Amino acid sequence: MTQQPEWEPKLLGFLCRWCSYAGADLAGTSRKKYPANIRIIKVPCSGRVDSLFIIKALRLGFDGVLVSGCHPGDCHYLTGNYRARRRIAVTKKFLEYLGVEPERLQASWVSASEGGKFAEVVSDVTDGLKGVGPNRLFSESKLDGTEAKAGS
Amino acid sequence: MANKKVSKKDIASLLEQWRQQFAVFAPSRESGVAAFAEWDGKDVSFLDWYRNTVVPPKASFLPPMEEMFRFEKGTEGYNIKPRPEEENKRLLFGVRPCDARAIAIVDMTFKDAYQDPYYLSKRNNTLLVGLSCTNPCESCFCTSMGTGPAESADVDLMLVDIGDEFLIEEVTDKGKELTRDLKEATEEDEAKAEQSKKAAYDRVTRKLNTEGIKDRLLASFDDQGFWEKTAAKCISCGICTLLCPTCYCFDISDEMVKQEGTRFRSWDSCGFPNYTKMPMENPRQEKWRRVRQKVCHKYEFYPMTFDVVACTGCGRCVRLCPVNWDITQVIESVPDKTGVNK
Amino acid sequence: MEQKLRQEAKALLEHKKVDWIIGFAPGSLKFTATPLITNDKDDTERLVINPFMVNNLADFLTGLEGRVGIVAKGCDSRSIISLIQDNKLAREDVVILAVPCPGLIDLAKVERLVGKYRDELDDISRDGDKVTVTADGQKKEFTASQVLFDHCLACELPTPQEYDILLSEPRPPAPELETSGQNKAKLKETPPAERWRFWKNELSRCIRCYACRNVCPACFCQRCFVEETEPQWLMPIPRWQDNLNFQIIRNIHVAGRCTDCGECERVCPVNIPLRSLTREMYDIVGELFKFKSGMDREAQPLMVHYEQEEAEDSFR
Amino acid sequence: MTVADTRFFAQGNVYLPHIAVIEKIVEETPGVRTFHFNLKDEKLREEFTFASGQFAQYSVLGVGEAPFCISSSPTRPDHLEFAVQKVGKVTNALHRLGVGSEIGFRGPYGNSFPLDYLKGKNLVFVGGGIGLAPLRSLIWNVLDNRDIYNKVDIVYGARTPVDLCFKYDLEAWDKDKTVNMVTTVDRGDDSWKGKVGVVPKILEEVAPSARESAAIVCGPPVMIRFTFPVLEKLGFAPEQMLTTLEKRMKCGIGKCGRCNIGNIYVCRDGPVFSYAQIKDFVSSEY
Repeated sequence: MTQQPEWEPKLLGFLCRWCSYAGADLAGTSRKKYPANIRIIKVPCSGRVDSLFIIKALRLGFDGVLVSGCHPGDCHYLTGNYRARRRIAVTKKFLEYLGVEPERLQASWVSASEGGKFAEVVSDVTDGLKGVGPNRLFSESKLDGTEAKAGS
Repeated sequence: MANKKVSKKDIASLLEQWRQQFAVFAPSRESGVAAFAEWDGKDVSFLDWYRNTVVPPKASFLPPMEEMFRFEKGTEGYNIKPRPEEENKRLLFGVRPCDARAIAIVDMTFKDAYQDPYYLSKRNNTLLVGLSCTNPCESCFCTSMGTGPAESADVDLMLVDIGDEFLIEEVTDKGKELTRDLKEATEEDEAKAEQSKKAAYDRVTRKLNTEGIKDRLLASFDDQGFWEKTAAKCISCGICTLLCPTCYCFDISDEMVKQEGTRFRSWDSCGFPNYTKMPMENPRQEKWRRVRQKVCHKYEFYPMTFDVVACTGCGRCVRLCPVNWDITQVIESVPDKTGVNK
Repeated sequence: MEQKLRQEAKALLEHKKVDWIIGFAPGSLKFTATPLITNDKDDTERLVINPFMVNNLADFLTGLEGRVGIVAKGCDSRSIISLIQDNKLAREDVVILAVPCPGLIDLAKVERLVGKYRDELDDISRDGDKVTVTADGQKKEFTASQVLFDHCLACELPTPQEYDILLSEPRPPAPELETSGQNKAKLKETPPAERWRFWKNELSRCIRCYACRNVCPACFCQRCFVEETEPQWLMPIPRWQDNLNFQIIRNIHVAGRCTDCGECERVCPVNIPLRSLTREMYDIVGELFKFKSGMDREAQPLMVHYEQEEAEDSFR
Repeated sequence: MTVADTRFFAQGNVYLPHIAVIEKIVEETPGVRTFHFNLKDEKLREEFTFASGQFAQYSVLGVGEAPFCISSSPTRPDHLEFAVQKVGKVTNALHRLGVGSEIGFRGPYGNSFPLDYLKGKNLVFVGGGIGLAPLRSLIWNVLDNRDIYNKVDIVYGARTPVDLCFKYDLEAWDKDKTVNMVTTVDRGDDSWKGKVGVVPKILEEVAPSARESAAIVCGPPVMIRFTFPVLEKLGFAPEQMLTTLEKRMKCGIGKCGRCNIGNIYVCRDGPVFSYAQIKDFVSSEY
């Protein structure tokens, strides 16, 4: 599909409600500017994010996925973020091996007090996505290069 | 009808000639596995390596996945857009007699009572050009199932290998048109063909005695012990059914993206536990029931309905099974309880 | 070794030490063996040890009740240990009859080398590192490294570490040969977009027969995510997007459980190089967490355990 | 073997659904709803006819398709009805629909109750839970031509009083003097004054005579399995016992292979069978 004049990447954010979601709120209340490309899903813990959600998000056409949780040691459920770390690390490496651009799956530790870091992470990830372009991974690109809908 | 003949050297030009009117499909190994693919115009190497495809030719009529129709949710309600009819004429070159026989068996279901539009529109647009087997597999047992390596009953043309030429038997009128300008076969070619058929017939070593199998199966239908032993090593995968030329079960599923959706038809297998799963219960949850259904459908139910055993001995299920579950051993081991009144 | 196996198996059944015996019986095709699952002691006569016992029998353990005696090669025993660590199995419910495995012959490789189909070969015999294949009377010699399965060339545990009955002399692990990871290494050099297109192409052949999932001892879920309808993660149709997603998620689920027994690649009817996926996941897990599934009896399952510092670079 | 009923194919393709509009939704129990609907296409609505016992495939486009019997009677053609229990993907989607939403409808499929065989006989209806839906179509059909048939006994039960479906019908049939209406529940509660006990046991108490009569049974498989022996004990011959069976279905026309009991396809050779037809396989396949 021809590039619209200003293509905006669509980013899906899984934010853990105890730290990162609160961090995002703080970024908002303290007027921190960060790109509006992110759609946020509140999850009880970063450990709740199943790799299936990440793959399904990419399958439905999101350009990138961000999983953000509490710093190791701060997890409300003590070990949720450690499990998330193992799962995300394995998923990231495997997707890279398959040929998915690394920028498409990002993860971060953002605590409730780091509004600034949250804004910074979101803009970095969004710039990264602008670098790699729209997500055509699962589109049925026909021989003549035109894109069919993701669903077809 | 006088048979024609063509030398192996001219096969490429013959295929090229057919390519003007039909989309010609021939066996190919490009994809890493023996399968029918659109003929590229020059490669006839399959004449040497080709034994049989992994995915049977039924896939040209009942594809692993096809769109039934699309639909749109407009403001004033749904609008269903059926798919345009299949018009392009096709020609399958290299169909083995066992697969051709299997296609005839599957045709019966898709023509019985309700006509299946998707299957029949493709089936009626396709010509089948058979190729006699010269190198049957160890797992083939077609000669025990009423067909054979050179059986020409269910194809439009049958090419019989006679050394560096093929004798062409014209089976249907449509087949005749294809060979209008080919040379007539001589007496001597006919004799060579008979001799080549006999040789191929004897090379099929695996035998299966299916005499009285329908009644034996009916009698031991409730013999749970036998079926549990038979199904013990089965891992309920779909290989022996999805890749069987006489299996035709399919699943229907919908997908909707925003306001546009599609209804798909895809292959399904009675070996899968969810095949008969209902919300409250599943009559064939246990593995032995599903293995029993697979065997009985082909050797008991189909014969009861269409008076033909739904197996042509192509051997795919024997050679492709991950655990070497062998249908010929199972059929032979069905206990004969017909004497004992149930 | 076969004789000893039959006696042991018969004894186990006779003394009611086990309710089931899982082993191999002669296959119905040349150069094959077929799994034998029986509780009848006379069947133990059909038990056999041959160089073609390719199936990973651990897959049958989750489907049987009661105590089970199982013939296990190195990779099978690792799958058994992994199942025990996942609490799918109690150690006392399993009697392991250990078979030191010399590595198994990949018939597909023999076919390519000899240029004939497997049922056209007369005999395949092996003597240590020398494999002789006779076809139409001619004998052809090959070295083991030319004909063994890729995963056998990379085998780290030919003899089960943990067993109840050892059926012959233990074997040292084979030195890792570079040929074992060939096609995976080749893939890693190609640029990402091309790799993705490679997998898109390969998986457009998949017919969703689920043999790779059903043959895998690490895939033991009662209800697979593929069969979920509420929510429906994947469509049940063999479209390449859904096939590829199925393989991605399956590999993530078996991370830390897969013991690289290579069965998924062997059974795939349309020859999709699945081991290039599973072996990559096996290496990722090894690299990131120094975790070898089924090797360390005391280890915690991969995704259940964690360390304070690990995989730092994956989080910002 | 039924002949294909091709009168209502959309554009000659048996799989294409027609569009139908839901006109009314009746909440039978917390998990069961009856949908009153009509085909959107005027001409088709006039022409459409069906027989009691036939079913149809209903689609929620984008979600899926599922078979349900047409639970209204052909003698009351002003609208059509079908009852749905909320148990799976398509049924949940149906329960999310409101009045005025559109569904896909293709059919009618399968055979129907043999009305001429039932002429002049005493009829014993044995229903369980939502199994009353197919029977209901036949009961109203019979009551609208009351004089053709003899005695009518209805034994209907559900797990608890709340689970009783078509309560308004139960009351109507109770008032009808020509009908012996027996309602039971497996487990009563304090407000329940009627019989308590599973349907087969209550049927034994009612003990309808088998002479010149036919029994029509429909309910959960476990109820059907325990009702047949009771009927046999009461002297009913296998031909006198009719049932309509429920199976997983996809195509509804005998092609997709999954709804078989032995060599019989429930969708095309049924769903209405006499016990004689399915006796061989029902023990282990149903």
